[in-house]
Amino acid sequence: MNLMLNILLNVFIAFFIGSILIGLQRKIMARIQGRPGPPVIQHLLHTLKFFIKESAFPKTAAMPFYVAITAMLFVIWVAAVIDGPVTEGSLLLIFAIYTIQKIGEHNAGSSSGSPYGKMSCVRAVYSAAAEVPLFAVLIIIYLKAGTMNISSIINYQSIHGPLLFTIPLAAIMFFVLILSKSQYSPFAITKGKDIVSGYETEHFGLLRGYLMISESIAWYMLLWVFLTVFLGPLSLPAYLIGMVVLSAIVAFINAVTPILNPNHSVMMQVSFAFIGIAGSIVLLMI
Amino acid sequence: MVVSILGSQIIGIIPLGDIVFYMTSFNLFMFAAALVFTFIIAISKTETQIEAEFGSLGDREIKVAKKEFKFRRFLAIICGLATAGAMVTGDLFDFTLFVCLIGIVNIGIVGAVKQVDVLDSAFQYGLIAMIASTPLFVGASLILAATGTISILAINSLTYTTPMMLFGSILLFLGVAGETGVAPFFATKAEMFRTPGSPFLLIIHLSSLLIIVRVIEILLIINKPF
Amino acid sequence: MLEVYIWFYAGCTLVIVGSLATVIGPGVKDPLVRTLNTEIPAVGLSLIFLTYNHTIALLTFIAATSIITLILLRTIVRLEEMGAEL
Amino acid sequence: MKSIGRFWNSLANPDRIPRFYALVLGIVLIAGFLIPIGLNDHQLYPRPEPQLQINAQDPLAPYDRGGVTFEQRGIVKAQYPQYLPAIGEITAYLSPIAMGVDHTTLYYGTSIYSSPGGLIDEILYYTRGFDTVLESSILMMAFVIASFIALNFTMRRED
Amino acid sequence: MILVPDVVSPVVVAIYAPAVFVGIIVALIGLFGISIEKNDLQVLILTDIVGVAMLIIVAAVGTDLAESLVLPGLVVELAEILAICEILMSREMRKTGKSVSLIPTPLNFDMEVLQTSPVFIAVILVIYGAFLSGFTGGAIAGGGILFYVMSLTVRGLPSDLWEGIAGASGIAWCLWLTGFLVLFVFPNYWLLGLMLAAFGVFIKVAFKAGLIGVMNREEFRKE
Repeated sequence: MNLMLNILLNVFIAFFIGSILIGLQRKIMARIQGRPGPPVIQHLLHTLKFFIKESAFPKTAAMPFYVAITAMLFVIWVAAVIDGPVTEGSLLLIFAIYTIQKIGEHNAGSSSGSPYGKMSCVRAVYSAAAEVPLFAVLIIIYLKAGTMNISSIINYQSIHGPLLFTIPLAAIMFFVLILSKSQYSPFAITKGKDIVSGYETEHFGLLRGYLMISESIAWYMLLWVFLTVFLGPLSLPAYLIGMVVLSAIVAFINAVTPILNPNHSVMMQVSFAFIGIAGSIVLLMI
Repeated sequence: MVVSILGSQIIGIIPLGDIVFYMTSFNLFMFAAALVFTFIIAISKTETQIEAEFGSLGDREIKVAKKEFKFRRFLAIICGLATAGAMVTGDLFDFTLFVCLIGIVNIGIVGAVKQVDVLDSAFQYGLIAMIASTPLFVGASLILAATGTISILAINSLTYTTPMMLFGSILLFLGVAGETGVAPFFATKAEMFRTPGSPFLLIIHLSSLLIIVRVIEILLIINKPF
Repeated sequence: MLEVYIWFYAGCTLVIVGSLATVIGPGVKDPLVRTLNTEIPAVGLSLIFLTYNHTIALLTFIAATSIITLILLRTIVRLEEMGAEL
Repeated sequence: MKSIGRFWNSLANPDRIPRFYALVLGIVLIAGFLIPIGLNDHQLYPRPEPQLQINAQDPLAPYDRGGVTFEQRGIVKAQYPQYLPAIGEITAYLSPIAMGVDHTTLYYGTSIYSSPGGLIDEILYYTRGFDTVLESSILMMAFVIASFIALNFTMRRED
Repeated sequence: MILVPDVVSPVVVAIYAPAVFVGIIVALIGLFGISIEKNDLQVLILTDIVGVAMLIIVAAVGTDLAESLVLPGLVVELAEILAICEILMSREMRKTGKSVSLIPTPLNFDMEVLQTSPVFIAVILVIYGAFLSGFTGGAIAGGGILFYVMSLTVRGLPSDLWEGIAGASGIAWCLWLTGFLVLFVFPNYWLLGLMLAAFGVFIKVAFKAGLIGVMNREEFRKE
């Protein structure tokens, strides 16, 4: 197939499925908490709505930067889709994209000049600690599979069986990472409701639309990476089922746990990472 | 000659004598990202922070003064360039020097502010950066002593890992962790972000995250599990 | 050949003793004393450089140490004058 | 659980971080005593045994690496000789004054061989020149920062 | 006589492990001191010790490369201490709200020798430094300028000297960069590149060292 077409199709799929999954997650959470909750396509409609709304810019914002950062966020997640489902390139690259996404998050908050955004920005710096489990996962996968290439990792799994069973602790650490990315989770300190909408507070219209698109793609990509790296070669329906199941689990956890204080949230993730690293190394030795 | 690093092929090299810069798609992406962000920062204004005034209903604006703005922008651009360089350098010692440059520029970016709290965390961060330069250079020199080379490309073609290399790379990682302020040493850094001037603060965060990703790549190259 | 070892171990001893003196030596509560004490490991390090024939590194080290001491002394005296409580 | 929370909170205080970092680093360094430490003797840019050249009354000791100015290259074992077309030339180079001093004293190398041309200069300027660019940039940045703060904040200006 | 051996000499190999251990011990002593010390200024002084440990371990490799790696280590140390000291002072000044002169003690040593000798010593040092050129030369000439400026504390100095020196050292930095580029783009003109680099670094380092002196004097009585 034409590469360009392939990329476009994949980006569209990522956006569509990602936003449906986020909607589904909110629905499940609401049901667990005994509320009717929004419809499943709410997040998708919400995103589309922002594209036909008027865009306004705060007087206090750091100008070209404030706009550019939303575009950057969108571009890097498109790059992630290209590196992931389209070409099955380097896993390291996806993690680099993930870290840049953190930077985007951080600065979308601080560039607006709003105190809520600023608070979210400071918390984003705190939550940079969430990368420790990320790198631990990376290292453990490399130690086990001996490669950083997604297609080689898939090959490895089709021969040796899914990595989920050989390095379960790494999978758990990655799951914690996914959890920290989802809204309303105990680790989602940058988007906690105590600071209104966190870094998105002062983004309106088109800019908010871009932020929400990248949020949906990010969610899809994280689930995709988890399924690909830990469960090996999957068929399309299997991907779909896996994503729904993961979203449901995340929704369940989010519905029953409170949000942690920023410092505790960070240290909790770091502690998870240390336990995970130590445990995995012990498991690899045996 | 086809050389592959961690499964991805080298796109090109830039030899500057013994110091060889190499690029894989991963390095290239991060290099480009650092440069793009630097460019955006160079053309941006700073934001204005609005704070509620104590004891009345008025607001108070906190702005970055013109002179301070120019100074911090200069340092931010240097920091961005240094980050971009650290992404593609193929020499261990060169990498440590890039990290040191980033560390000192980061201190400078927040050192020019007036809030006492921010200055205090800048100072504490500076202390860590100073202590961290020791494990950084010691790590690099232990790897040099164990392998006889500090070129990452040459280390990549070695087939063994000795305990000394492992020790050296752990020290290297600790050094980078201190110099860039990741968990659990993040507190000094987070406090520094309370000051206005977001485009410049971005580069502090950007540099530390990209450096950490890069150092992971380097550690994986040095230590071969097989 | 003996002399290489003599210089080397003399340097090592000086460095260790000097750093102990800087950390827990008498009177180190006074930052001035502590700063001056750092000169002892500096001398030891110079001896170590000499055993390896790192002549240029040695010259640069001497220059850099003197500048560092100068900076530190200036900081100490100014902070003292300010009456800063650290 | 409470004490863990308190410990985590204490780590959020910037004043304690340098001490904490020093502690962690110290613990890691202790591991250095436990692992076998040894020097791989196949190194880049090796130099002769200490004091060997001085005992041999070589006027350029300890930095004599052979070569004649403009005629014969000195010996430099670099990592990538293929990228260095003029390797060894700088090591062999002596300025005219330097050549004069070379013939009059035995201890020339210890004092003045750092002039342009010379072994360290070959490494600093030619084979690993980029390191020195960075190094001087670091120094420059430090001065820019220090002088900015001094000029604008800490200096008492009388005019 | 062997000019360049194939392998590192056995003496260096034999003392490598002791040197590393000494380095680690010194680092441990320094780090121990830092972790029990409460006073910020004292911690700053103690980081010096940790730096010494680094220099020992780097130097212990004992090759020409090791020597050229020691130099950046030194410079990094110097640069960081310089910047951090200034930040510490800035912080304390804001805390106490007091401003003090940069050389605090009233410099009353109006000795005859300070009026006459500094120029001579400074000139000697600068000339010798120029003769050496490169890093060492820069350091020595910088010491000369430093000495000169320090002695001027008692005599006053034109106030725009600072800007002049800062500008010159920036130009010198560009000179050095040009030299570096010449070495790689036109390897045939290596001598030109070498000279540019050596003297660029010389001027730069010398003036930087001189700047410290200027910083020490800033608000002297301008008589």
